[in-house]
Amino acid sequence: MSDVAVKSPATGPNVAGAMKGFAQEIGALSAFRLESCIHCGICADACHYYIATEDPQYTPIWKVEPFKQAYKRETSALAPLYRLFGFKREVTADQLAQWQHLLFDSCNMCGRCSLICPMGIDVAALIEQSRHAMFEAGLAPEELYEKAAHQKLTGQPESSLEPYRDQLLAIGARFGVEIPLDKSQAEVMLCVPRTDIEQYPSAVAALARVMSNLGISCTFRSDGLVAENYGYFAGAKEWQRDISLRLIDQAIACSAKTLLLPECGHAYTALRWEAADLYGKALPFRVLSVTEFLADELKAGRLNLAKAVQSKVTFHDPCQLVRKGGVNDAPRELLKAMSVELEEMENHGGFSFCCGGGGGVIDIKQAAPLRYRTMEVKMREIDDTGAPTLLTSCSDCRRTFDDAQVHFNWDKKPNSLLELVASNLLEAGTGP
Amino acid sequence: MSRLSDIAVRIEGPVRLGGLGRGVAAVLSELVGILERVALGGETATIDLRSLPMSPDDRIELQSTLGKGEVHATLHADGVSTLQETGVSGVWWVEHRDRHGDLVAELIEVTVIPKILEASTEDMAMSACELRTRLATTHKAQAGMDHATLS
Amino acid sequence: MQRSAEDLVVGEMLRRHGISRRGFIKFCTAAASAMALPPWMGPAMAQQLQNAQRPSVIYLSFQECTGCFESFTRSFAPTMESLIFNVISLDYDDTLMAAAGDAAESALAKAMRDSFGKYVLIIDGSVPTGAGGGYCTAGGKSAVDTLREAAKGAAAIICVGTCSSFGGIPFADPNPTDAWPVSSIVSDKPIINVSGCPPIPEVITGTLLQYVTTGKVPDLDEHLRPKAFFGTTIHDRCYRRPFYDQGKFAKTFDDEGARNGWCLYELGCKGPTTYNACATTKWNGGTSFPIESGHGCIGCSEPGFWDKGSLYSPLSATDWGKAGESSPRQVLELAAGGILAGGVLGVASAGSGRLRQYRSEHPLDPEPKDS
Amino acid sequence: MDLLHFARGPGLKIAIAVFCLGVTWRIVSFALLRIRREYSRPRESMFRYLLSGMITVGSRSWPHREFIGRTGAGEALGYSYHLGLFAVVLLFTPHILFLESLFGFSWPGLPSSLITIISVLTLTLFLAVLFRRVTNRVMRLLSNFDDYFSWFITMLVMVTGLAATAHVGGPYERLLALHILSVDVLLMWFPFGKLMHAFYIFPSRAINGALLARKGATS
Repeated sequence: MSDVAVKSPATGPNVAGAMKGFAQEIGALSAFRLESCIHCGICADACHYYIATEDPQYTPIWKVEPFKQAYKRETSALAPLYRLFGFKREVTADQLAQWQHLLFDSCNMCGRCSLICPMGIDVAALIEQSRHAMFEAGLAPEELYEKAAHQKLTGQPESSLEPYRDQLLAIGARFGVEIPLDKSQAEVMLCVPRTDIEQYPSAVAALARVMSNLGISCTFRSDGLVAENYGYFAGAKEWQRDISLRLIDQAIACSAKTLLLPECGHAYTALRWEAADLYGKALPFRVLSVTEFLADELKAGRLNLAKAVQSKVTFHDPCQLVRKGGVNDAPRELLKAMSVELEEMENHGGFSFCCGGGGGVIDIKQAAPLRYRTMEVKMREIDDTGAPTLLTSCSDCRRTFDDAQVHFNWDKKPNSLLELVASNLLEAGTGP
Repeated sequence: MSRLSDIAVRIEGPVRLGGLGRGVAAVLSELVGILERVALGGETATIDLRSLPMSPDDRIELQSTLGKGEVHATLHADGVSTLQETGVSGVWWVEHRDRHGDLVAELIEVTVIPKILEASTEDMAMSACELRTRLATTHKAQAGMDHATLS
Repeated sequence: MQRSAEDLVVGEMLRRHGISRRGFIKFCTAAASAMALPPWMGPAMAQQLQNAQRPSVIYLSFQECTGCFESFTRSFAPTMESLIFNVISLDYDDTLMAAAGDAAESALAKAMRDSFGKYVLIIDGSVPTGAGGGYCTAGGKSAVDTLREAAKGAAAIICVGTCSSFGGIPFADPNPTDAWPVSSIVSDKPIINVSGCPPIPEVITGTLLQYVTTGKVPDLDEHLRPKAFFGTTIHDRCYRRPFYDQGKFAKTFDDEGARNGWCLYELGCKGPTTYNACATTKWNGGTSFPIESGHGCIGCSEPGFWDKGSLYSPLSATDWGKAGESSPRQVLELAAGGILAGGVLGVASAGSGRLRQYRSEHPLDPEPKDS
Repeated sequence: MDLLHFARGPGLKIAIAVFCLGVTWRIVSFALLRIRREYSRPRESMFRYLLSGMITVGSRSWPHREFIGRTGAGEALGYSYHLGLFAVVLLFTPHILFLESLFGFSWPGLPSSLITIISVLTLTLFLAVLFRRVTNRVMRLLSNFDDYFSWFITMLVMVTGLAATAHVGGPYERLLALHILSVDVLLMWFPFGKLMHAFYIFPSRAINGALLARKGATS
């Protein structure tokens, strides 16, 4: 797919494109998921958008309704009958345009609905595929579309005054840590969320500090710095592949055995789980999130942590990392190693509520009012724990909480688990 | 073995309600209603036992519950019929048998006296007629005899 | 048979035969009981009959086995003799009458002529129409012609037995004589069907008695059967019904359940779909009925009973059976056929889906090169 | 040929054939679509994640603790009428005899009076289900002809069945004929609507559960 082939959001929905995208995507698994729905509506009760608003249109499976309709009309066994008798109408441009709000503004692709469905349908997987089709229709939200296009072309979602490479070195100088950059060979290749570069430089420094403490050979690569993948958010499947390829190529170039992802949830989904499929073969290195990497090092005895100052914290589980990614125990093991008392929220681990910013929603301006309503659900759970400190391990979640802190004038500020680890490091071999 | 009762069959009785078969209890409560009505001068009534789905056990149970009363009438008309007043006053157990002695009707009548026992006025009129004729012929014969004696 | 007392009313006839009024009331009470009429109807009927004239009855037998007539003769209440001697004038019946040949035929002609428009016509047996009616003839006339002629002067027709009512066994597949029930041939006369193979004796005499006493066709069901006898199913009135409700079923004819008198549903009892008075009137003067003797009802009073599958397969079971074909095997064949056809459709559907996918991914290729 | 004869003779044969055809058609139509290979490294061994898939088949039968508060009652309602239906379909002696005549084997049944109680309860639950579908805003939004027709035809089977056993509303054989006829219609409708979930539910849970477990994700 070339850039020219994709319609810009400005020119209105392209139904044929959407359907083509969907037809391409539909395989036996998704078809089975679409076939299985019994319209019980139970998925609504897992979704924080529905819980916050009680508005039935936010029922997760309703968000893929046009594509269910298209599947039944075009691909399913009964498609000829549906077409012959007109039981299922053709999806219209208006309908698709209306669904933009449901597929982007009001869905974080957090996957909580996939856990409640009594038919076992992975609703989140369907939504991701529907986003692909929406992108083909030219219906990706402008913010996501532009960032994705920019990142595909330049490697950065947005242009910056100084290149990220330079900013990275400046952060190293400011925090007094060495930033390993563009080594030709390294065990571990590092990357960084541009959110951290711009908003949370301390997190970048923490990553560098932890790596140097562990003494593992590692490097950032100028041509594959950014961990985020706006292609994933926008539903631009091929752009997502191209963006992932930058990191994959660089990891191969420096013969890395591990591609270490920073605290960034969707980067984990994009690279840990989806990159190889888009690449078309298995990746020649492993992909780990820094959280699970540190937990592994801890278990291996290579990482030694001191008792932390914080007494009580609560931990926000990033959906992509924990619920959808399986990194559930790692953050808790790290906290335990630092003797931090963890007050769990009512819904935690795999059942945690999304912060409301995932799936690119934090970047969609028109989604903000609705996002604040869902944030109230999350804030209530956090406040109910009574813990004064909120920790998380995803910079997008952190950004969302910070945004809420300003909006609600909330008394909690999110902190990074990685930073907490970095500030409680013992020198190798000293032991607690 | 000529009759059903000669064949050894064990019949498990139907569900019992407080010691009484369901059918028996129904008949008894119907009887109570009819009795109260007839006692106040209301219309008499008859229950055809054949129309009720009752097991032989039920029938025996009903009969023993009602008991035997003071009056027992036997009717010899085209076979023998028995009319037995039960222990319940005004409730009659009526069995009609044909000439072969087979039961052709079995009824419970609730009445002062079963209608069939009453002589019909038409028959009485006819009997009176016959009696008069017989009397007349005997008179004649008597008269003739007297005459003969006198003469 | 002579019409020796054609001018006498019934009451006078009775007196001549030495039957008292009480005896007659008793006779009518028994008849009412047998007919499951309200008990007060017996004395009322007696009252009415006293002053009625005896109607003429003509009994014709067609394609039949005489079982129905045998049953007729075994009626306890009223007995056939008492009917014939007291209530009706049976003017033609080829089984009973002493006359034969021309004498019999002329008796029939005379009866039809003398009571034209008034006589009750009883038909026993189905009416074969194949071979120009040649499968059943008497005196050179086919049954179908005799029926048409006799029906002209009939006040009403009573069909005794399942053959004349519904065609019965001669009518069963493959119906070699092209036999039909009376109602398929005569349509302009009131018809009362007294079905059963044979019908219950008391139901035959009772229906006849009821018709001649009231002169009216009784309440009939959709198969033209008197509701008084055919109003409820065997199952409804069965003394084994409590076991059905409790779910206690005999599984074979000699198991513990059978000895305990449990429900015979599983052994193919057709009681639930059979309308007849067997469970109440019973047979042999109220002695018993098939279910009481341990055998399920075979549904003989229902139309087409012979063609409704095995007498021993349960009612709720399918009735696909022709000899030697088991249902499971047929199910397997049907399923295999369905699966095969569904598989072809499915492969076609999935194939077209994949083709579309291929086309959209390779827009420049005119034809797919691999699958 | 009377109605009963048709319903359980040719009618049933057609229904069984259509049922098998439709079910196969629908399943094959999507099962033969492309299945993309997964190239990412699984977190768990294949044995472990396939096992997790199997476990999901059972565990998804009841909501996770976190969801019970919001969905427990609704799911309980759903499952309980299903249980009632299974009890009535599989444990009523006439039904067992019917199935035996089709498949050649049988099993013991429950007393008919107990079945009657269960079916009346199930019927009540079924009405509640419709009430819920109509009054619950989410369900009303999602519902289409399929949902209501599938409800209707199942209800019809239940009502005619109950009427036949209770002898209400007509002669037994006509009610029985209508009952079997409605089963025929249900069998023929089955592959064309949501009733197919009977075939989908366990494989769907297993496959999605296994795919989630492959990533170590919550399932």
